[in-house]
Amino acid sequence: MARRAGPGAKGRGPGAVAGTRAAGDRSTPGVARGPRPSARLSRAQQLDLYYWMRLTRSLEERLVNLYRQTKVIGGLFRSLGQEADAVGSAFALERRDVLSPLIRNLGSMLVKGAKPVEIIRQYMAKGDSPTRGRELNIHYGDLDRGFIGQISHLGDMVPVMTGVTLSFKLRGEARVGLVYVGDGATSTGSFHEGLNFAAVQRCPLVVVVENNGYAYSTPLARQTAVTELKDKALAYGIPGVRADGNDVLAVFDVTKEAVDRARRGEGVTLIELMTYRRKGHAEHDNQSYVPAGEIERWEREDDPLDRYLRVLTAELEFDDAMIAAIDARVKDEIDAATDAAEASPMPEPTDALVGIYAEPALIEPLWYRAGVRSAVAAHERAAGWGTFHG
Amino acid sequence: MARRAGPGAKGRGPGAVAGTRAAGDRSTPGVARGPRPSARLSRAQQLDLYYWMRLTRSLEERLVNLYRQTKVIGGLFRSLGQEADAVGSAFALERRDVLSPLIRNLGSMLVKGAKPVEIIRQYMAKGDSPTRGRELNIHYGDLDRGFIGQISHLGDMVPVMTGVTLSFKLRGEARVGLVYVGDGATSTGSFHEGLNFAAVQRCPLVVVVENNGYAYSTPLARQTAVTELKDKALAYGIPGVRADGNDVLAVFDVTKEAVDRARRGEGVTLIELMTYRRKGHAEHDNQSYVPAGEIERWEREDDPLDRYLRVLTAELEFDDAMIAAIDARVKDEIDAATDAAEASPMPEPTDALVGIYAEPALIEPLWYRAGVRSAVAAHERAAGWGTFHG
Amino acid sequence: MAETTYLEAIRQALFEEMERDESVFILGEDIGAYGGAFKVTDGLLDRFGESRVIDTPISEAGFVGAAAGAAHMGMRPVVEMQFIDFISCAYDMLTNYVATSRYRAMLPCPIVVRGPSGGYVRGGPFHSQNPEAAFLHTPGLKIVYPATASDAKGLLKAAIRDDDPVLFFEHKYLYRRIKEDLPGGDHVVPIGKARVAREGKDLSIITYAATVWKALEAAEQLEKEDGLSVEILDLRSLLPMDDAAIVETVRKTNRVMVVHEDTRTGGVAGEVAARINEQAFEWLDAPILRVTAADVPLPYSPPLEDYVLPQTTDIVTVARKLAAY
Amino acid sequence: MAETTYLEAIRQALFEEMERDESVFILGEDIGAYGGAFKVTDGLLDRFGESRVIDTPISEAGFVGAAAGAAHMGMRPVVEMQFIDFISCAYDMLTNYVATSRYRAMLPCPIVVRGPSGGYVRGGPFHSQNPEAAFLHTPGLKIVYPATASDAKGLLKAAIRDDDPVLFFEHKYLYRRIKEDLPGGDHVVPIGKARVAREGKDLSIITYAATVWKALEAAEQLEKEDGLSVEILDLRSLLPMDDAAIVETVRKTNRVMVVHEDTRTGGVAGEVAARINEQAFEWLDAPILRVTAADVPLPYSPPLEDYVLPQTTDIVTVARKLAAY
Ligand SMILES: Cc1ncc(C[n+]2csc(CCOP(=O)(O)OP(=O)(O)O)c2C)c(N)n1
Ligand SMILES: Cc1ncc(C[n+]2csc(CCOP(=O)(O)OP(=O)(O)O)c2C)c(N)n1
Ligand SMILES: [Mg+2]
Ligand SMILES: [Mg+2]
Repeated sequence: MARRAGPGAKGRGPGAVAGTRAAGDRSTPGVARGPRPSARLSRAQQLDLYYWMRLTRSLEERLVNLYRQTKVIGGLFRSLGQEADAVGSAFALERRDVLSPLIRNLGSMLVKGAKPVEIIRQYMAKGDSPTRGRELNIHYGDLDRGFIGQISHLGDMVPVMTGVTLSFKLRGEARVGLVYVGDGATSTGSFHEGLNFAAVQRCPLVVVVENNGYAYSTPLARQTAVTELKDKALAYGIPGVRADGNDVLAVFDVTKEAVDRARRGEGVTLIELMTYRRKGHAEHDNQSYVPAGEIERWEREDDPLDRYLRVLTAELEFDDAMIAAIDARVKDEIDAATDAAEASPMPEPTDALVGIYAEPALIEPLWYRAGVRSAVAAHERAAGWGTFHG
Repeated sequence: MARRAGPGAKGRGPGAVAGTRAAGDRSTPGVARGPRPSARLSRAQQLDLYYWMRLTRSLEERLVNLYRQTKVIGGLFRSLGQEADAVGSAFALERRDVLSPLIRNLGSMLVKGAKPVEIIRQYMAKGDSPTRGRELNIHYGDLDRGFIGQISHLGDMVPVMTGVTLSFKLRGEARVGLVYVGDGATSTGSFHEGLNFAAVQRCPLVVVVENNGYAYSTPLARQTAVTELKDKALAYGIPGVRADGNDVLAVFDVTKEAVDRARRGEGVTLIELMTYRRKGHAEHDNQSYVPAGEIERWEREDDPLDRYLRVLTAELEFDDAMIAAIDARVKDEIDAATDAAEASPMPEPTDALVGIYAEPALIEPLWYRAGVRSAVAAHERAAGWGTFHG
Repeated sequence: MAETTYLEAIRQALFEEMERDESVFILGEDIGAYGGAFKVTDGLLDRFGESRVIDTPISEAGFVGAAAGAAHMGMRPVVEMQFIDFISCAYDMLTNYVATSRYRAMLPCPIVVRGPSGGYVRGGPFHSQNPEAAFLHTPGLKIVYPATASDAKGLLKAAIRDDDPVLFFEHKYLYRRIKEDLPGGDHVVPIGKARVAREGKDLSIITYAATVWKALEAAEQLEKEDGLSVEILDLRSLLPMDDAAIVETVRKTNRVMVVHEDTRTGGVAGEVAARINEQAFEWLDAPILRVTAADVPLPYSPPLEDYVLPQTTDIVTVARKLAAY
Repeated sequence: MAETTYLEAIRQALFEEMERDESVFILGEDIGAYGGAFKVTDGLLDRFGESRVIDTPISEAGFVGAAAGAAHMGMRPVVEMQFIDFISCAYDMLTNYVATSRYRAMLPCPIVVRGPSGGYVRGGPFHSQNPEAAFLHTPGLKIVYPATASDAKGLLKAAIRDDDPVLFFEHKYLYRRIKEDLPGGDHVVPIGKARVAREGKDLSIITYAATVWKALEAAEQLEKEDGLSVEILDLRSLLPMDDAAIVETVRKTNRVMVVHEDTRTGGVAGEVAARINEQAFEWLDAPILRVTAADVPLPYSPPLEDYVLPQTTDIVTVARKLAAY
């Protein structure tokens, strides 16, 4: 099956990376040769990839509306332009596999079974959100569906996923783990310690480094002196590969090969996915630090949905009606999810004291807190309400 | 000038590394070509190298005696077989440069001006030791002489030396920093964070990884999946080079080139020095985990003093009397140092409360501590006294 | 003079100290072109350039360690934590390396580590922390946590000039919510001295940071509704702690409440209670009571956060009990 | 039955729990062939093999995080810190990830982190630490610190079976210095219960770990020389803390001293003092007094270490003051 890289450009520009590329002869990628895994996708699966990307984008757009209506509490984080990276990689996992998403992996979570209503409830801090209002945005997990929620401290999920996959290895289970890391988070000690330990133990772990050019406002060159993050693999004795993160099929291919390798017991692979963060770090960030025209160029020339749509229609010969049907389904689902989330109650205040330890509960309510309900009711809303810059 | 690698052997055996070797074509060592720096050493300097190595070894042997007499308090750490690595690298620095030693860098400290009497006082916990009895063994520093004392937490000196050398860069001083790291300590988050930051900032820093085969009892293969630690450099966009750590001239050469490079403003170099820890982690460690014959082989075939002695006599044509004179001088110095240290007083107990903050002192003596002198005097000596396993 | 916010006061202190002493430089994530997550360092890059305003990789232990190394060499680094919650990543470096440096090695380590702290802002468990108790236990560090714009400026200037490492916690809820006329000139507030935020005689509230304002609100209400005269002591410095001021207020009112936003167990209030016990036990007419957050990670949703954090009504309730004791 | 050392009691607990439950595995530095720096895991590799006795790279945050991940998947990892001083390198992972896991994500994280702690052994500032106060402040963790061989075994077994993360501090001074006949059978000591180490009626010493033995020595002396009857409460569990037992001893003797080896400011004694204040103020006939280490990093040289750490004579001195109050 033919596949195209994004329109050519140089340096940080769009499409700098064409398809996948091995880390050079010093590291043995161990990636199986032969037909690309994506060539074996069914037509239904080919459409699924589009569905997940569209759902990701539209759901975030809905969240923007809710944010503007101040119904989202706290910051709003977008993955605009990175949907292919999240969706294509998660799509390479099996149901029993486990992934740990980052703030820009809404798409990965959806593929893994997260529901739009859960996401909206999380953002609205509702009492029936997956974390019962305790954690924000997409910080949640569900082991049954195979995803573990991150904490804010960057890098920490790498050791955790090392342990998850170590347990697979110790118990002889043919399961794989996948952990996402931003370009910025590769600088953390946790990334280093976790990856090194996983490599020594040959854990069935895939580490996806999402190189979207920035860590908040900090460009890659101020984050690290390497130019290709896949080269970080060389310090751990594992293969490092790089792929075009805005080409969903290329992402699927490179991830699937690494997942298969892990499942075969051959250990850790580091994948660098080249993409671009078209929105700011969070909704409040005005991106003043971005060179003029850069965002527009990526939008115009290297949007992952546009690119995949072209593949679907021009190469795979899906017709417009099939695409339109998906778009409509996505809209309906998000509408329903929004309605359900808006109707959800806020948490009961005293639920805050439940579940810090296993039963029996060890936390006693504060003794002077008889009148707390009214205290909460009367509490003035902070001026920064809804505009917290997280 | 001719120089020989240790007698050939394979794998972890002695002499696996012949001279220096660049990290492969992926990293550009940036090492200046031309005559080796050691070719420019004066005859006095050639003898100095021997003096420092001999002083290191003999001083440690004296400490072993004192340890057996239970005059050393706490553990005793040896650098037997690693003297060339410590001495040769420190010898490449200038006076105004700063290094941060590890527990096996007694030789580096001596080159930088540490005095045997200070070392013995430290080990004996004397009140006039450089840390006034506060810190143990060779954990001390002196900025005037250009060395900074480590703390026990491995890896932490890398960020600290990043900051030291960052200050050189910010102030435009042509000074260089050198930090030692064990093979085991490369696994720490601090190593990663410090090195990455130094590389981005192009700090004038040389990182010497002493690969002595073990971290305590843990062999390299359980520490990291890379086989050559110089490859860790590839994750930081800096040159990584490897050299025979038991060849003092090779060590000097590779370090000098990296130091010159740093001084020219070309940034960080990582040097892997291949050596071998012939004694246990500390004196109490019986090395039961070491394969039979390994230690003896290194001792027989690849002792850094023996090797350099052969160079001095066979190639550089120093006569035996000149060597014997140095040996005698070393013995005299150590005897005098021992006498002075033994005569030193233990610290005054209340000195423990001085100097936690700058003046004025903020720590009040414990109010009930009137009778403390007698408390100290009467204090039973713990059974483990002198056998503390650090 | 125009009123200055708490945030702007901090910015001014940085600016003035960098003007005054060229060994002062700042480092942290996104503090340069972006001006920091909360814009505390806005404009500093333009004024002082890239070598004194350094954007770091995401590596808190790395850049705190680097600050320490630079400080040894005579520099005066000021480190920004993007949120103070991330100071935990530098815990080892701060407690083992930085704090012990002078004592074990006679090596001064004058760094300042500062950053946005505290809750009441719907930040969730990892953008709302109050880390003071974690470091209170570390001899060699100093800790300040100002409640007013004037103290924020004056204490930061003192921290930068201090010859020892100072943790400087800024309450992000206060950043833009409070403002005042700042004293002119070289306004430096000495570290180690508490401040009487309100005079009173019936009972004392010992507190610091954002809860100073909750205490002030409660005091107003208690005065109006109960005729109670409440004294409020704003500690400002937690390490060293101003024992003399604590003892003085206890002797004056004989009834004490310690209020802090941080969780209860192992928090600063325990230390205050122990000190009062040791130094003014005979002057106590009632037990020392603590009003604090409940012992859970701070949850995100407003009803939960409001429930967990100490509120003005809690202070009022406890003050009434204390007065009636 | 032969007497068992504190160290051997810990080894037995590990051995028995690994026999009982195959999801229990251990990881840490040099714990395999070498058997650990103090030989606590000696023989476990031979019995349980490399997949259940895992030598780790030097990366405390890495392997604590890995333990957490494995725990999520149903394993029961026990992490050894070579010295507990290095737990500071995993501070972020423990306080932010591990401790909050159940609360924020309903994800159990049953790990045990254990290691040699404490001073009196000429270990210097980085091989003598008592890290309990640094974690007391973290809801979601449990903390135990046994003083006897029997408690060491029983509490470690309880910790491994606990569904929440437990920090298990072992006092290295006690490793080979104390021994006793251990109870037979499946000896489990519940977490959260203090132990009366000595009954008395004139005053109470609340303490834990190595200073339990100093307190016992002092009590003997006070009985002999002063005719004082001293009660000693060994907390054993610091989080949760046994308030009921604390209140009971205060009500009985009305005079309390809190003794710990750790430094004073921000230490556990402050928390105990605050709790007594809140729950038994009326029963106090004297101020609660603290006997602790002085607020400095623990120095290495014997006269210095002896001066900084609490000694039996200090306890005697303070007990006399308290009795005479
Ligand atoms: C340890 C730590 N330090 C700082 C932060 C604050 N922070 C949140 S996101 C971010 C930038 C992350 O950049 P990157 O890893 O590239 O991920 P991206 O947002 O680009 O996907 C920073 C610095 C954090 N969350 N954790
Ligand atoms: C952060 C940290 N973890 C654990 C230790 C305990 N420890 C002291 S030395 C050592 C082994 C060090 O090995 P390596 O880095 O190879 O240095 P070498 O002793 O071989 O020179 C260990 C694990 C420590 N000092 N610091
Ligand atoms: Mg990024
Ligand atoms: Mg080694």
